[in-house]
Amino acid sequence: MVNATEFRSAVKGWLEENFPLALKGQTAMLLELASVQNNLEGDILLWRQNLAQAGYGAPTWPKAYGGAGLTHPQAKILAEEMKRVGAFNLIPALAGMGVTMVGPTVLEYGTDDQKARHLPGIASGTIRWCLGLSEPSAGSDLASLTTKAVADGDNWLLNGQKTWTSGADISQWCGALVRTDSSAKKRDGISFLMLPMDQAEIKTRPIKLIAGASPFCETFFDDAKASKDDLLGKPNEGWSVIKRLLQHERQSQTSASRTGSAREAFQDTAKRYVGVDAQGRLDDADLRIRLANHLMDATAHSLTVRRIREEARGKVEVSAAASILKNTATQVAQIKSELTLELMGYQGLGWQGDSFNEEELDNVRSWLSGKAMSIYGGSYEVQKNIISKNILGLPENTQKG
Amino acid sequence: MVNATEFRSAVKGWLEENFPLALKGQTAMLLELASVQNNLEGDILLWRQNLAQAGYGAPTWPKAYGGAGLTHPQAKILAEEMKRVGAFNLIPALAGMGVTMVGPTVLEYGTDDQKARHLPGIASGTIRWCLGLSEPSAGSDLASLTTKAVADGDNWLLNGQKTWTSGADISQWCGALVRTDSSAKKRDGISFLMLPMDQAEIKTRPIKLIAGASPFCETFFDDAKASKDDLLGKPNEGWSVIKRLLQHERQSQTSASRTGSAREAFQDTAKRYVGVDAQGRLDDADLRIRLANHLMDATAHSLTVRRIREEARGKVEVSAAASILKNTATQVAQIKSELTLELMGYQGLGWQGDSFNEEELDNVRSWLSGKAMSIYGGSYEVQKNIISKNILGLPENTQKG
Amino acid sequence: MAALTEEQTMIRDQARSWLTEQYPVQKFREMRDSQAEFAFTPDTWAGMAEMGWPGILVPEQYGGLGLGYLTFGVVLEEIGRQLTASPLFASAFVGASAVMLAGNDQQKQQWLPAIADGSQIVTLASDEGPRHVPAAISMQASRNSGGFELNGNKTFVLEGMAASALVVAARTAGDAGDQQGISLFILAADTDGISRHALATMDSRGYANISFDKVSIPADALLGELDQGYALLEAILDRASAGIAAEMIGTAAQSFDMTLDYLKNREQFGQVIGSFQALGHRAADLYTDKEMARSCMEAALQAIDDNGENIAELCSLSKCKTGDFLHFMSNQLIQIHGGIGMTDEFDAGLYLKRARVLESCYGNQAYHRDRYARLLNF
Amino acid sequence: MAALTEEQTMIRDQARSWLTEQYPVQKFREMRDSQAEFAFTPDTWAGMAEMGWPGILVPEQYGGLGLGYLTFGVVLEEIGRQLTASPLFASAFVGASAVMLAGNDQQKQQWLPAIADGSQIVTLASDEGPRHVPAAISMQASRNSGGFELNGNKTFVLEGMAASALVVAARTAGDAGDQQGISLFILAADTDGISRHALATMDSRGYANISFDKVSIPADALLGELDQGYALLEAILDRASAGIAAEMIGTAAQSFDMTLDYLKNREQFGQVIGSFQALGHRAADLYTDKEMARSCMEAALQAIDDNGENIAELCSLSKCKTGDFLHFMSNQLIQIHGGIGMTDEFDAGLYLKRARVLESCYGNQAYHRDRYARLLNF
Repeated sequence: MVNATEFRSAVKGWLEENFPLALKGQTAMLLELASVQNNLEGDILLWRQNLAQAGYGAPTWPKAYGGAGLTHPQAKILAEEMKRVGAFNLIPALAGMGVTMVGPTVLEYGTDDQKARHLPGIASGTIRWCLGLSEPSAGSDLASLTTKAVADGDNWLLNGQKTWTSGADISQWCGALVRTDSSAKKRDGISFLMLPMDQAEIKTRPIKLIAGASPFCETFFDDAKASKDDLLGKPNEGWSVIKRLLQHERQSQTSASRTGSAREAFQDTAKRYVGVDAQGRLDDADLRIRLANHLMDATAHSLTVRRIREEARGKVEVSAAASILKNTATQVAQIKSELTLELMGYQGLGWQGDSFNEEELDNVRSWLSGKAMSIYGGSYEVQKNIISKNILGLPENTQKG
Repeated sequence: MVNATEFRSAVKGWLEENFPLALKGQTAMLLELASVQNNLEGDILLWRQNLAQAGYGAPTWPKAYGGAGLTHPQAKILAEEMKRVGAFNLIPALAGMGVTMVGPTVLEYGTDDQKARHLPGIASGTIRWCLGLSEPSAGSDLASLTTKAVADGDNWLLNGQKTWTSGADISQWCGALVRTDSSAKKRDGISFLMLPMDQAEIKTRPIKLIAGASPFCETFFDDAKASKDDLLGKPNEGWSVIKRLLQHERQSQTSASRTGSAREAFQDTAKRYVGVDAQGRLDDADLRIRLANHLMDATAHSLTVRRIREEARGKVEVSAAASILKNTATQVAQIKSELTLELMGYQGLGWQGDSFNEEELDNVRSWLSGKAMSIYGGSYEVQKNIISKNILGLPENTQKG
Repeated sequence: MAALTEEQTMIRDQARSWLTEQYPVQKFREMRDSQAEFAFTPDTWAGMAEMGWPGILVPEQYGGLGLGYLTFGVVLEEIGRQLTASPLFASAFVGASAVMLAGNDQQKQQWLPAIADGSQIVTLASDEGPRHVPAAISMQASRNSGGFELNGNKTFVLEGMAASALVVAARTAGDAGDQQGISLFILAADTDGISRHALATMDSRGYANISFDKVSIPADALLGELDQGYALLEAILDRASAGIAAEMIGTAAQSFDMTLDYLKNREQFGQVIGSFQALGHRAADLYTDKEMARSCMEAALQAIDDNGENIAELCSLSKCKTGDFLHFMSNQLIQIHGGIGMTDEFDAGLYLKRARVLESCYGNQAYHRDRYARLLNF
Repeated sequence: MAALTEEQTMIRDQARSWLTEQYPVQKFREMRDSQAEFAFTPDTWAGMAEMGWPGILVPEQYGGLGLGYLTFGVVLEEIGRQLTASPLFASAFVGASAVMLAGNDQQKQQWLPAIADGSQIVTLASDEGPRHVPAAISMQASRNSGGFELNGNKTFVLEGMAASALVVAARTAGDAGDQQGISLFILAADTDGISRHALATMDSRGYANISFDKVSIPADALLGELDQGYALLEAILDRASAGIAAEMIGTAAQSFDMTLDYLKNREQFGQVIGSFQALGHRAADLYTDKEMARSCMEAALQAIDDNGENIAELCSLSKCKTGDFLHFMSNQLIQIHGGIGMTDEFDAGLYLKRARVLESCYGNQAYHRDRYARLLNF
């Protein structure tokens, strides 16, 4: 294995050769595009292909499956160097739930055949994945799902409805949690199936949210087919697969910083809108204190992320601390949106039109959509149950899960 | 019935004749004294006797039992006039738990004989009552009590231990909750017995608290006797008696104002300690906001007490709203102590000695003893259970009670 | 609810049944989706006028009912529950208050009957920037031959597009920041030189930014004394705060009811979610805050009716506590409903968006906390 | 806990076992009840000196161990857990920091070895009123023939009675409120004209008010540059804040552990109380705050060791977040324990009383929130 300095220098060289300069600093645009569109063109297509070829779309995955086989410290160097030159790895966004959730779980639970068939498409950003987990009547109580799959020759036949399937309308594959044994107890008898979305037996319907259009869909299975080879893990033991998958989700949500965040320090935005007094203090002493509290909370969260990483001595593993970090990240982000709304005053209350600038309208949307952070991926309350039970060892309370 | 104006004028006349002027404005002293001492002398004794003779110790009780048979509006006028001339009804403090809790419950559940034997002593302030409810291992879970009473001729024989019996060491009578049928379910098989404290079979031991000496005792019953005539309500149905009694307690704790509170407005105390800036604002913008919030909460609480009374159209009855008022009263009082501690700075941290003035040392004691407000009389959490279940009609959760 | 008089109870019941039957929140949604011109439908306003609501404050001698602020609060609360869109509050509450407080008899004769029958929509134009700071008014009202000339801008004027007349606070002396030198004027909204720009706000209510370019108005457009308008403006804003707090209580109470209902009916993990103690306690917190906020709201309106000494204090208290409760409640409305609360087809989002706008109007919680402290002299 | 070095882990383990075995909180209670002269027992201090703790910060060239601030934090945390009474923090952390930051080589030679072996107890005397406002210093240090004459009062001086030497901040120019014109001095605590008055505080720790009446000190008592002491004082106070935060984390963590233990073992209504969701969630909140506060505390100490650029920011962050957590935790310690927590024979009260004093030292949460905002320039 090459040492860090050598590796960094190799990455620099690779970026010089492979990153199209026209994309420099276009992080927000690339993220937006890759999140909603499959067909890329020109420099963006080239950049995806170059990333895929080097295995840098999912750099820590084995080379055999489309990754680059990097260690975590190396992957960190790669990310740092990309950021330094204004580049951005768009493959995770192109792969939907593929890189962050499905891939790591397939790596752990999948057969060699499954790994070979599914991982390269994810790592190259050519196959987008969605996840069919929640159902309309289940919510946080995932285990009460009713979508069924019955064996039918070489296939499973799926029937039922999923909701909150992010990107279902543009995904090529889906990971679905289904009931394969109705006679078993709630958490038994569940399996995790992978199936292609391009079949007439699957219909999707986009969900409009309070913030407007959304990536979410309702997804209907009407004798949809999944190959028997595409059951991940053991039959009827999908619950353990999904628990792991959700841990990966939580892990990916522990960062309070949002991509595309303003370069301006938050307190400077506040000063711009609110003004300052003769001593240079924000001209709203009440808001100033809450802003200070918020900035302290944000720093405390970041320091805790760093500390927990250091304590794990580089082992980036799915840790029990993810639940506290998910909740603090959520609070920090939600309060930031609320404070932004407040400091903008009437300008923060717009929906559309040229009386409000982009920053103002964006904040309204992200304030609203950010309310989901404490609901999805294990609600705020569910995380507290996990902390209380799994970290603190308090006895099971009435709210199971 | 006389009209309000006539009644007010009669009260004025009575006070002129019966209230010893030497006691004028001595509310705090009288309260302190009456709470800890049974043998009164001089003007204080005279004042107690005059109150008792007029039935003004427990003015709304029937005349036959030592009260004055006043309506609640009349009782309010009496209180107002007393306050106006700097007088203070010390009988409730002399009677311990008698006027506020035992008396109203005896009036409701007692036999004529029990009323005749017990109420006059309470109403005249000559018999102090304590309550033996909590037990060391029970806490908020009152129903798990283990103190037993078994029938023995004309008596019940009590054995067991009570704790938090306020004033047990100076009381003449005790109302005790005891198990009279061990085979019944937890809340069945409990009875409420009244018994004299002056018997060798009862021992008391004072409890020292974090704020120092306290009125509380541990109380030990070792074949203590209660007359069979002194079982209040029905045998084995003491749970309904105690529920009512605790409602009376809650009711008596819904007022946020504390006796003997400073005449100075709280914000003036703050200004005196902290100072003000050029605009006259408190010289600690952070504390100023929290002080404003506190004063608003205190006002909101008072307005709510008033509104709920008005909605009840004068019927001062034990209402379900008592639980919310108990909790808001507690919060207001506890936060006031915390803010006082904070605004006093280092001067607020004293325990004794002449480096700290009386106001400062008093605040430390009341800050500490005030922590009990959210524990006793149904804890903060228990009140929330009651609100959620009894007021909002949410289903029983795991925490029964 | 306060111990209402028989009349108030009747008005409340009538308002509740009319609004829930004729103008439930679904109608507000339809209005939003149809993008109605003035952000309300004419029939709603006509129906309210028919019931006499625009005249609730206006004294009988000026063609109104003279029923007072607390009674109007009862109606506003029911409106807040259904988010019913109309210019009622802007004109018949705020506009009427302005004329009643500041107008001379001739002005009252001119405006109050027209407010009371709904034929005029009079709204207040006070703030000039993104935040509520009454003393910061810098709009100029300079003397000219016939009276005054107005130049400047007003922001976030409630029902600014629908208004037929404006009560404008402008500077006749002094500088921005001075309390002295502010005067009030009342003028037709279509006076030459006024241009209005509709705002598409997240709560789909009617607001406008309004600019004044050499707007000539006669001398008798002056409302109250010259240069002495600040105290009047504060008094008008006190009433506006107290009134909008009543609407806020309605919006929050409806959110509470929806949430409580959901807690009682939604099942997860095999039991209704209201049986989870953490949610039961949160509901208890919400209920407690609701009762506290209601007491403040009613006390402020009552104090105005009684012409009490501490109106300003109670109005700031009311706006602040109601705002705090609505903020907490609207967030919990979404949180407790979970995923369904995030969807546009469910109503929670409508209430959440309205909540933040209501919090901002006439001074947010921070503004009123500070003002409360100033009023209490610390 | 941060990723400790092997040495730090060893020191922590040693501290923990020595303190829990030799000086558990029960010893603090005995000290309190016996009203020990200096609010600590000499054997505790002797034992600490034997282990070298007073020399943890002091560089090896001055007879210390030179192990740095984070390492000292590890020890302070264990001390905070048991409330162990000693002058260690006042002298070997704050006093040593003052001499290390401000002293010339001769002063370091004179004081550091004596601090490191425990023979001198050097404490900081800065505040002059009931609140922590460093710039408000008004104590006069006027020039006289031999050096300076000190006149004025210092309040709430930690270990002020036990101290053998004082680091005093006094004014050599300017007026109270000015940052310019403050100078630092170091002098023997028994210098003529000094009178000390012990304070009986609720946390039973040793504090004193000290008055200076024509106290003559030589010119070489000046620590650092004349009139330029404010920046030094702030740097010393930053370190004091960071250090006391470590002690606070210990006090709060012990409170947390006691509470968690109680939640797991105390039964009510037929089940352990920790199974009630409301309490389980509260424990989760406390745990979360604990982890956040710990991260801030360690980052501040680490930044001092690294001589980082944002020491002041991190020290204010640390003191504030640790203070907030300790406040919440100490109240919940009592609340969750219920009646037993109210009794003096249980330890909760000792932790609660200590908590409020620690919150007040070197600036409370409000002070550091304001300072944090100032440092971030808003």
